[in-house]
Amino acid sequence: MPDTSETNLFEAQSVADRLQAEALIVDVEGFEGPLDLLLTLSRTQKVDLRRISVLELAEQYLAFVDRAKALRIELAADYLVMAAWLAFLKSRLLLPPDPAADGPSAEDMAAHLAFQLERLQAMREAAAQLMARDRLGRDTFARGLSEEVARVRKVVYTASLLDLMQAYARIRTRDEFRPYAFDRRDVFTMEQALDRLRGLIGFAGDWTELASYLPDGWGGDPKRRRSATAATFAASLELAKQGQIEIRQSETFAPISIRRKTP
Amino acid sequence: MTDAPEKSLFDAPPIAEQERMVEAILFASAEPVTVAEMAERMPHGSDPAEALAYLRKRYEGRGVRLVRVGDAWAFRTAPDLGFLMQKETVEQRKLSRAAIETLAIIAYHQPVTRAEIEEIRGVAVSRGTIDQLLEMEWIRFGRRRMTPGRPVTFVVTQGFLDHFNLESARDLPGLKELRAAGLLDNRPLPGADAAPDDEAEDISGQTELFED
Amino acid sequence: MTDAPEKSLFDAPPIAEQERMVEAILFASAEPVTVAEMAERMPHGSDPAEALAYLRKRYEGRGVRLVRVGDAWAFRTAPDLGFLMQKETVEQRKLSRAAIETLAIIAYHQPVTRAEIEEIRGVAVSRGTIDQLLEMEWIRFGRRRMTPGRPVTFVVTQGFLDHFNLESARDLPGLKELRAAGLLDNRPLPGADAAPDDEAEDISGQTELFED
Repeated sequence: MPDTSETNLFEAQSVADRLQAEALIVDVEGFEGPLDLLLTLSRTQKVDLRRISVLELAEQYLAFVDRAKALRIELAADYLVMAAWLAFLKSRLLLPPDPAADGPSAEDMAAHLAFQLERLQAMREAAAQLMARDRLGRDTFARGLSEEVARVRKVVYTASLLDLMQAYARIRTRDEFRPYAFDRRDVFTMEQALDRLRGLIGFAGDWTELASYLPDGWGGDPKRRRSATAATFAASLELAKQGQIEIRQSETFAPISIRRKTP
Repeated sequence: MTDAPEKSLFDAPPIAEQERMVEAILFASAEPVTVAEMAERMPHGSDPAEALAYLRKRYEGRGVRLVRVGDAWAFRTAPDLGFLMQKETVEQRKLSRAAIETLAIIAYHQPVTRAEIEEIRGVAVSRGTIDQLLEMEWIRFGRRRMTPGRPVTFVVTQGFLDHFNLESARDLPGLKELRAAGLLDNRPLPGADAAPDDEAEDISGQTELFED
Repeated sequence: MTDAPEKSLFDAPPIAEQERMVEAILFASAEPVTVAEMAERMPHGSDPAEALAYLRKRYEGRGVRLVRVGDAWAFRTAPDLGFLMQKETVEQRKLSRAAIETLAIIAYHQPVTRAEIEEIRGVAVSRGTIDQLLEMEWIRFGRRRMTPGRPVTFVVTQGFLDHFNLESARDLPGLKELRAAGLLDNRPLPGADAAPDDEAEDISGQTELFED
């Protein structure tokens, strides 16, 4: 990122300083925010994070921000917010405490910053330990030839005694009221049968069973079949009386056949 | 690893260790593995064929076994445990209205012929309905009726009695009891405003016709 | 079906047989299987937990091991034999530093809100990072926090435990020490007791502007 004209600004400094400064500048985009930068800076103190000098750290941070400004490096706003906060903390740490002041003491604020750094550091180390564990697909392996578990669906039909009794009661009550709710749907009248036979008899030249003249949809249900059979039989008698057809039956209970009477 | 080839001539791992290796390779591989492939992956000087022989013994009678597939090897579930590889999901369904009515008629009127069931229900009974009840083992064929055509009859089974917690089909409550229990729907059909209670009495008299 | 519960008390297979069954079920599955799932597939009255204890002993020191993953179990190859498996090694997706840290924070602090993650890292968590971890099924949504705004929390999954060879989240490395040192406490900024969540929200709002 720094071009030659910018690095020239550091020519007066020692090589070591310059390298350090360059490292910081080059890395600035690699930092994951101001806390990360502070953690990196704190390493130069070479002490336990619990005994870190927050004042010194604040000065290092502010110096870094100044240097970045000198290099005209744009710092993200949160780096500047942190700089402002650290400048404030620094002044509070240097001044004698004001007993009238509200809010947390400078020491509390400093301690919290130290805690945040320690916690971030701890999480970094935990992450590293985690990633170094034996890992599935790298160190340990799952079954390569897994067998699918077949799902078998079994349907079980159920009914309770209540269902059974209600069903029976339903059938019986339906019977009870049938005579009153006279149902014309299931009655085929002789007039209808006559119309039907008259229309069809012209097409049948030879003997045809009377049963085959039953209307469609009336052959299944026993009640409808009975009604249609009776009406069709009555209609055939009527047509025979009128001399339009002939009827024959080979013996008792044998099928009845009819045919058109040839004039 | 880098110096393994040099040491290998002398340092082939102990056979127990080779057995572990073969075990791990076969376990993790998606395909059966040949002896040559194993040898390629194991340290020089290993003898996968020998290790396999030990491993195969070790898995004898276990829940998985080492099987030969062509010229390769693989772990497979023991054949007698195949039933564990399926998960049965039981789905409960209510019997259809046609089935429950047919069943009720058989239970109350047994032994009963198909024609009689149709007579009582007032509609044809589909073959599927009877088949379903036979398959559930709630009904079975009874004696043939000694009438023309010798039609088969249906009766309910012990399984039916067990399911409904009945000692015998005679324990089924009669119409009067059904009414007393509030199970009989006394609402008249639409358009039928005649006193339903009297009618019901009449009908229960009629139903005797169907009882045996 | 009706008499099964009665028989089951006497008909559970011998424990050696149950051990074989558990072995077969776990061998057949690439994913960890819970004890409840095993029990569902095994004959009534079986005790998969007991069978598992025997089975685990049996596989100690073998090329594959029985491992516990949360409340489930799986066979996995022994870690010292990983070098044999170059063929099986799946290309591990390279995780960014942000993703790795976010994952660790979720694992150690779970259930944890996004604001809390940002508070710990001192920087906004990009949407992509969370999405990536969700997609890898290493984290999932936990319960909402009962604080103003009811923020969602994140927790790690069984897949996370499986991947990192952890029996449970309690076995995370160094967890006890971190807790003893107070580093897992949610310690708010002193003086910022007035809704610290809001503040965190503010900061993250600002930093979003500068991301990417």
